[in-house]
Amino acid sequence: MTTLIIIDQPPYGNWAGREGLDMAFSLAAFDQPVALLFTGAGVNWLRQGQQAELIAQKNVDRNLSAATVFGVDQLLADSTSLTRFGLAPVDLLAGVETVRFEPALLSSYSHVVCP
Amino acid sequence: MTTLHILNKSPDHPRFALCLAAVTGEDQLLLTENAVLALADTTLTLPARVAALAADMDARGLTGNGLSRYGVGFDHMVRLTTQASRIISW
Amino acid sequence: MHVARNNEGFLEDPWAWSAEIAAVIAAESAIELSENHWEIIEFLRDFYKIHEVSPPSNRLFVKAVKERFGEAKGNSIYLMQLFPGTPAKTACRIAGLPRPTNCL
Amino acid sequence: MPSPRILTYTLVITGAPYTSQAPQTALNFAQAVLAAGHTIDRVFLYGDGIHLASVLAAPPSDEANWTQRWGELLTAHEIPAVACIASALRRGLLDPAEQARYEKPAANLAAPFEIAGLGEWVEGQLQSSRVVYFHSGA
Repeated sequence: MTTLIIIDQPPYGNWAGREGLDMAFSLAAFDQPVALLFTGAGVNWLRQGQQAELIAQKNVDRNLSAATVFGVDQLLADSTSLTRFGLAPVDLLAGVETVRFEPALLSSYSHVVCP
Repeated sequence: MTTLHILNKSPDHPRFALCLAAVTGEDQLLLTENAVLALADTTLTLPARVAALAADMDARGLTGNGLSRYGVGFDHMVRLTTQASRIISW
Repeated sequence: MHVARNNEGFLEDPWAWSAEIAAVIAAESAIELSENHWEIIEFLRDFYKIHEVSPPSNRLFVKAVKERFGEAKGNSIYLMQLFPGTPAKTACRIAGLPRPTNCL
Repeated sequence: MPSPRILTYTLVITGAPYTSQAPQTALNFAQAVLAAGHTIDRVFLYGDGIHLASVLAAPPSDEANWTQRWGELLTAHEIPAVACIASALRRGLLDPAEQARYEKPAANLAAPFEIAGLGEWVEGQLQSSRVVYFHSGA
């Protein structure tokens, strides 16, 4: 059982992505293979230099950087969405792999969750 | 492996396009809630295998122009979930 | 020493923490802090500074310790000996970090 | 047509009542699942979906009470229903144990819902033959 969790909503304005991240953490806690895919406006999670303390929130990039420590297998980002939001691979959090969002990408996961 | 895609967002929601980008020719798409409005959206091309919850269509007045052939009940929705090897709710 | 703590003994403000406070909180659970304890406490505080969260469950606490220090220390028996009860909860309390939500 | 197999389902509701259609679509689906002879292992409320488990919702009498309708179905079929504790605490949904822990003036979890961790969701993913999500629309 391999799960892909898709984060397609930008951080801070709503909690959907944070809830997706918690789902990934809990699968990792039970040693279940899990990957996170950032696509659409969700790629803004990966932007460096976030200062969320200015809006009294936790920085999602820092929260996300715990994912590999906990055993989340892959952090993926859709290349078209990165281009759209002016993000080059060098601008991203370390360890993020660039992919293309397409049916073939999803087909290798037995569960796909889009919270 | 056939996938059932359950889509409940209106055609304007970014996830609507995301879902369509994930559907293959073999996959089944089920439109629920506001997504049934896609049947009335003249700018959209939907995949070949598409159904929509009849209650959601009727509730929104989507009854004319041969649309009723898309309508299914919750019993059919259950059948689709049994037939698919994977279900993605968008 | 006067710092605000909640009904389970967790600090209200993680930045009000000091080594002295840690020793006092540990003593309440009859824990005398050794080098092995401090290694984990400092790891947890660093983890919190970097990631702005503490490990959200005991399982993830063990995994994070394992990732950092290897199998010998990243196992629940070792951590249970150092931090009796629920290790993540006991260790977070001594390290001055927020009470875990029992999420998992 | 081969005879249909009996399947087990976990339903995950992430949309709130009166904000989204999710709880009612999920309820209709749950009824159809049971009518077809399948089993529902568990209902898991996550994110805004936890609002479904508040006993304090007081909709107008001529509108559907989704908490009550769900409660009736869950009780009649003895289906465990769990609200995620992290989602619940943030949004003010407490059972008596959490009320005591956080020293709050009231508990408001409707029977037969329970509060537990995401581990219940992981278990659903591992055990049930199908997991179906009911998200907020828009």
